[in-house]
Amino acid sequence: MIKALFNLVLAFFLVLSLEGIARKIVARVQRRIGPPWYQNFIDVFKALSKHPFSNGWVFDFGVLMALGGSVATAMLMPLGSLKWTPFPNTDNFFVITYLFTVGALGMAMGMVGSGNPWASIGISRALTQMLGYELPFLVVMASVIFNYKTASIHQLITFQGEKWNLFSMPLGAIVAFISLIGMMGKKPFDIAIAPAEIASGPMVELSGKYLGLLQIMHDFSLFVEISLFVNVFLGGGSLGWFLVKFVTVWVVAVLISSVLPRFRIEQMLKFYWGVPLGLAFLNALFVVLGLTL
Amino acid sequence: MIYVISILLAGIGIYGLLTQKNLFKHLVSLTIIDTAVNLFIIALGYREGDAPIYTDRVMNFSLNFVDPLPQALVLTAIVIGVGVLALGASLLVRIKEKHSSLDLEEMKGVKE
Amino acid sequence: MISLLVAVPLLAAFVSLFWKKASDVLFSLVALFNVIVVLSKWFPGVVEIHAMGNWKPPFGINLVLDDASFYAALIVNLIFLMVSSLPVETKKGYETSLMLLLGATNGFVLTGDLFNSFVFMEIITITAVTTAAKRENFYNAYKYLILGGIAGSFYLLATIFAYGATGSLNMAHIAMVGLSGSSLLAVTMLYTIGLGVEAKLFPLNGWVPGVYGGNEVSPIVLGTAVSFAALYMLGRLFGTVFHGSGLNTLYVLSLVTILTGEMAALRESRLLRTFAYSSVAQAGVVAAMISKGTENALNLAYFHLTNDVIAKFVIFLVAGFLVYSYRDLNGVFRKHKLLGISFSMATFSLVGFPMFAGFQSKIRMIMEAFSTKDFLFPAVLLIATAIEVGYVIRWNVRLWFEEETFEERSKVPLTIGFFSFALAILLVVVFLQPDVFLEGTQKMAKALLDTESYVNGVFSAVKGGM
Amino acid sequence: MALGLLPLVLLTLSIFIYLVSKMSWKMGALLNFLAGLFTILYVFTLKVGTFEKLDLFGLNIQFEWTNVSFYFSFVSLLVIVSVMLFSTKWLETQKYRASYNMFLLMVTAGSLGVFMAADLITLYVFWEIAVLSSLLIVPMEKKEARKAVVVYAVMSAVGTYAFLYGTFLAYQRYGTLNIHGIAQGMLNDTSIGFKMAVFLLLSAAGIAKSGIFPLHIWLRETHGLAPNAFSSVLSGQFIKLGNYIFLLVLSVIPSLKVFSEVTVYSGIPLPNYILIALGNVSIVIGTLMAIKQDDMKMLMAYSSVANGGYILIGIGTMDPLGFEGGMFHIFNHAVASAVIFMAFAAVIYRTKTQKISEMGGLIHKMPVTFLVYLFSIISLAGIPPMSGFISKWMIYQALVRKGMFITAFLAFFGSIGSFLYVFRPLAGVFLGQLPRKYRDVKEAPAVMLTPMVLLVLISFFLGVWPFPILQAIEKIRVDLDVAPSFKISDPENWLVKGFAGSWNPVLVFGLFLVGFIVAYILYSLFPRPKKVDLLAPHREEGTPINIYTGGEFIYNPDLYHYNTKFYAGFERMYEKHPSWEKLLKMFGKLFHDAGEWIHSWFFEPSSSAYTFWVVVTLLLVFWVRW
Repeated sequence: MIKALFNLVLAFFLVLSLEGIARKIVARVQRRIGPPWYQNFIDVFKALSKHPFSNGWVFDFGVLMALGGSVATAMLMPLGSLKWTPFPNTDNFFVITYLFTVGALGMAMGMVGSGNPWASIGISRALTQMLGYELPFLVVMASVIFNYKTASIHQLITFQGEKWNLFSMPLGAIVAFISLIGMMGKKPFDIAIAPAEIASGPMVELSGKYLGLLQIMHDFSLFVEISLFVNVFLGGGSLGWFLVKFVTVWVVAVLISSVLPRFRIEQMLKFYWGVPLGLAFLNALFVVLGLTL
Repeated sequence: MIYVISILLAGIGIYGLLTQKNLFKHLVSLTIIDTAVNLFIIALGYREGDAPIYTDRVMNFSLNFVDPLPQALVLTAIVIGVGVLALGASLLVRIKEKHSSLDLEEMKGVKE
Repeated sequence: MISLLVAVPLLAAFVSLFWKKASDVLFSLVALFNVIVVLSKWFPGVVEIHAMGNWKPPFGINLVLDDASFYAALIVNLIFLMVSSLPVETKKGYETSLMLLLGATNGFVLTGDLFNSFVFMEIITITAVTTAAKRENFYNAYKYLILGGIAGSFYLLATIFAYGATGSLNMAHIAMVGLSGSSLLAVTMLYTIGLGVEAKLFPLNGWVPGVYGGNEVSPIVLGTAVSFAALYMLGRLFGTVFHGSGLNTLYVLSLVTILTGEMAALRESRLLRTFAYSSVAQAGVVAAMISKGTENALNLAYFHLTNDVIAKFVIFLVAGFLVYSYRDLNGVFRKHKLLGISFSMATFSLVGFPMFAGFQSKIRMIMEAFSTKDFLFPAVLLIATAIEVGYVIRWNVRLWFEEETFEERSKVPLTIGFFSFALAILLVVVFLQPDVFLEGTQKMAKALLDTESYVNGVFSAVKGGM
Repeated sequence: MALGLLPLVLLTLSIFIYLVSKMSWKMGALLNFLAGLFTILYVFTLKVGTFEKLDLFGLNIQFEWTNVSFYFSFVSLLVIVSVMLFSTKWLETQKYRASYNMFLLMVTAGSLGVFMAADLITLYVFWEIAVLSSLLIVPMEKKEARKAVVVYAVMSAVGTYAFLYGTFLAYQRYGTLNIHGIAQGMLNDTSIGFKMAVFLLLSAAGIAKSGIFPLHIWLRETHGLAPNAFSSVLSGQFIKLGNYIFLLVLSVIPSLKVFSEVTVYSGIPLPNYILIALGNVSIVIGTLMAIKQDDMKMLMAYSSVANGGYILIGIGTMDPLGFEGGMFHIFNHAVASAVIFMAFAAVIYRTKTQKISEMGGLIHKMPVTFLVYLFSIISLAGIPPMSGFISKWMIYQALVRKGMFITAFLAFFGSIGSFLYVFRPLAGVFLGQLPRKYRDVKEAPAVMLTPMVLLVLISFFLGVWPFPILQAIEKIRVDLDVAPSFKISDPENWLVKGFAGSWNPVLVFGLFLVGFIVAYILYSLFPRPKKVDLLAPHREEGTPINIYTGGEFIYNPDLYHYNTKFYAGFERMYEKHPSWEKLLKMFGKLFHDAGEWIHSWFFEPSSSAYTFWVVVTLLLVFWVRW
């Protein structure tokens, strides 16, 4: 339980600072100076302290469900080794993935409950996008799990002690990374919250602490997503080593997204169901044939 | 010979049924077929020899004489044929009244 | 005694010509009398004959009553009894024809003589055409007449061929002597065609929808009693007389009949005609079973035929009443709940849903077919049933649930309501206790196939006097 | 004797209930409910292994009460009894109340008979009783349903009669109709083609009934247009009949052993694979079509197609996990879809429409209905902590373990897709702006809410503590000899075990609680919000809603609700899809046209044509025979 709470604290501070760093990086790429790295802490606390507006009980309920779901998921996530695995019996990949969707569902419900059609449009896009990135990712994960005959994350970490999955299944890792960018909602996959098109979509009605809480929820989600990738594809190690890998993945993802424009929704689907899905299946085929590197 | 004629007659009857547009002609064709069949029956029972009467001379069954049964049958068949003919004719009268023609192509209210 | 079954209706028909007012009563009396006579003979078990003019078989004409013809006669006469007690308007002006039809059908069923059966068949055709012409249905009746005439000619030809080959017209005698070779072939073929018209075999059944769909009487009578007689004759000729030869043709024809009948029924949009087609298909089913030629198959064929006849009687009775009482049939059963329930039950029996008699016969037929390694007939039957489900449900839904247009409710005559409901209940009873019919049809099938005892019976039977 | 009597007594009772309902439909509905309640209690007292032979109706009827019978009967009755309770109020909207009561009980009786039948003919008899009764309920309410029911009838008939053909085919060869006898016979049979034929013919009934791919099209209209409460039974209970057939052919007849020679991949034999492939196609079709439906009941009908696919895949793998997952999914789908359809019925009861695009914002008026719907879709979409997740988890485990990547992929697709389609009614019907015409709508009556809430609670409970039902399924698995040594549920350690990983449902729920508590603490720490009144324009004409509109003032909230073409971007991608429905309609048309052709060639024309056919027949017959 302590480990689980540590997860939460780590997730909060790590990801918020990383978000700030990301803003800095993007600014540098675009030849701007950018805000300081702690800007996001300021944003969150400012939002939390303001007087908000609530659009009805389902709005509140949705926000609670979103935050609660992502908190629950974050608590389950192992951090690179069995030692840092809060619940070794329940770190099943499918459990984490589906638990993760509770938060998404809560957010979707609350935001649509706000009664603003922009939010509904945003949510419809977000769900569609989920259909896009989850499929290649799940196929890759299925092949990984099939390969090691376990769906337990900490066991997967142990099994790749010698050689990371990044090297034994490079195709799978690439696909998973592409999916990861979609999961994180970074460009070119920020269709759901496209500010210029649909007034930030789901976030249109958020104010004050609601915005702040969802920001935190978003951080936890990012934490879960990236940790999952790191754990499954980049092997294990000590907590520090894990953090290094975490940051690296984050920076690479931010760098990639900073130079890309936004997809349209069907372009996104066509993209994911094209090359990444094909590669995912190719990876699965290799695994079945025993051709892992 | 008679067989040929009866088959020919039946052919004519069937031909008439197949090709004629007039309902009355159908009835006539049917009668022709009837006649053909009757003729055929008679022909079947005919043997070169005596008339079909039991006399002292023909107590012996092995002798040739005309089979009397078909003739009796034909009588009945003819009667039935007449019945059919009569019924058909009376129906034709009513059809003419109702559909104002007996010609298949000119009858009214038949196509559904 | 048996000859009364034929003679009394004929006599009464003759009388009714001169005493028109009483014809309705006369018809009822005659039908009642016939039923009593038939019932008094309850499954004779042995063969009983009435030799006309006391000619000893094989000479002369004789009427034969054995288990098979008894059962057929029972069904026929019961149906006529019911028809005779229908309200007067239904059959006004046609009592004479119906009485003639009764006599002729009885004669057709009972006769032991081929030529005699031809004569009765022709009388059936003539009277049936007369009945069919009710409600100005002249053209369809006329078509039926022509087709019936042609069929009659073939029937006659077949009879003559049989006579030519064996020198006898007596069925028992022919069965004893036996036909062989090409004459057997020719005779069976010609009989297939000749009977095919009355037995509604494809493609000789073009007349059926027109005649059945033309008025309310003809389907009730022709679709039930006469159908039964014709299909009985099929079994009698091919089973008893020809020892099961020539059945392959019948088999093929009947399979085609089933499918074409059902498909035509599916596209039909008029109530009476739909079930006319269905009755075509059911005749095909029965003929297919008959063509298997085993005792069990025959048993089931006639079991199914009985169920079908009952169901069809209800259907045609209700449908005939409704079609001629309402302009728009949509939702009409909401006005006539009892009729509706009877109709639905009868149609479900037709399809073979459990809880109704049709199920019992269908399932047994399929089982029998499989046990004789016939995989085609069950397939055809099941496909046909699937189609049947389609139109039966469609009609039920339409008659029960469709929005009704406002029309004055017509009063249901008591007998129509009573008969339809009672028969519908009977269908359920038969489902619960199929032996009700199976015992009878079992005896019938046995009698039909047991040529030997038939022949012996006819030749040695004590001649029944008047 | 008691066993076989149950369905028969219910059948008889149904007629009695009809008569009672004629006098007072409320009485009838109540009696119906009591009868159902009694049956569900009675089912618990029946001893497993009871075997009975009855000589009824001239048939040799055999009943056997097994764990499978118990499981299916229990699930069915749970749904039916809930609907019966629901109907005690809902029925007032109906025209044919007495017949509805009667047929509903007949459906119950028929289904029970199916589940306890020990031979295939008995099964068929009760099957047809259930189907026929349902056929008569479906067209009761809506006009369009009268066409739909014909499609339903024919599809069902195709499946059923194929089944019957298969039954007799087996009977002819193995000389028995008893299910175990046939299973034994198939084990000893060496002709693989024959066994395949029997297998596929028998499963046709399941395919038709549970809406698996080639025969799925009837579900949309039938489920969508049937009387609203009865849709619950159709989707929640009726298609379980089909699943039962699958269970029979796949596991009671030990398909792995029977078809061991034709193993295709990963130990799964060809016939199973055929069914799995069909299940896959169903998932895809069901999901894609559900996403684009505007009619909420039709949407859920397609969802039933997809879920039928899951169940089939799960059982089809014959893997211990897949089998249990499939079996558990039967329960989950039954409960979830029953609640969803009941919730829809409640909504329709108040709003009189089932088009998503005509509704919105009903959460303000019907919060309880909203909540039961919400929890049911959570279960249906397979999200913890509802029980639906557990079964999906098991199925995935099985698929991944077997290395069936394409199947797994399609299952994932269906799963993610299910988020999309279950969300559509949630957003369109319950959330968003309330149209003006519904401003006086009230919450559904308590009688209607009770069964829904109870079912949701059951599903919730089993999501947290799934062991009772998992153990029941495990018993079945041991009975049917599907990898009996494999243990899945481990109640001592509160664990559900997969083939490698395991998880603790109680813990997951606990984490949820913690998450919520954390979230709630955070929530209450910070300033209290002001309320934005979404109903303001309803209360007072001319008040704008206080939400972001880009500077516009919105006086008419009806126009400010996004619910048509909810996934337009995605729907556009497959709007020109080939329609199976059209194809089968064409097939139907073909039959119709054949009938037309036959009619116009053989039945319609003049006596000349008749003569022609006589002559043709004569010549043909003579030519062939001579």
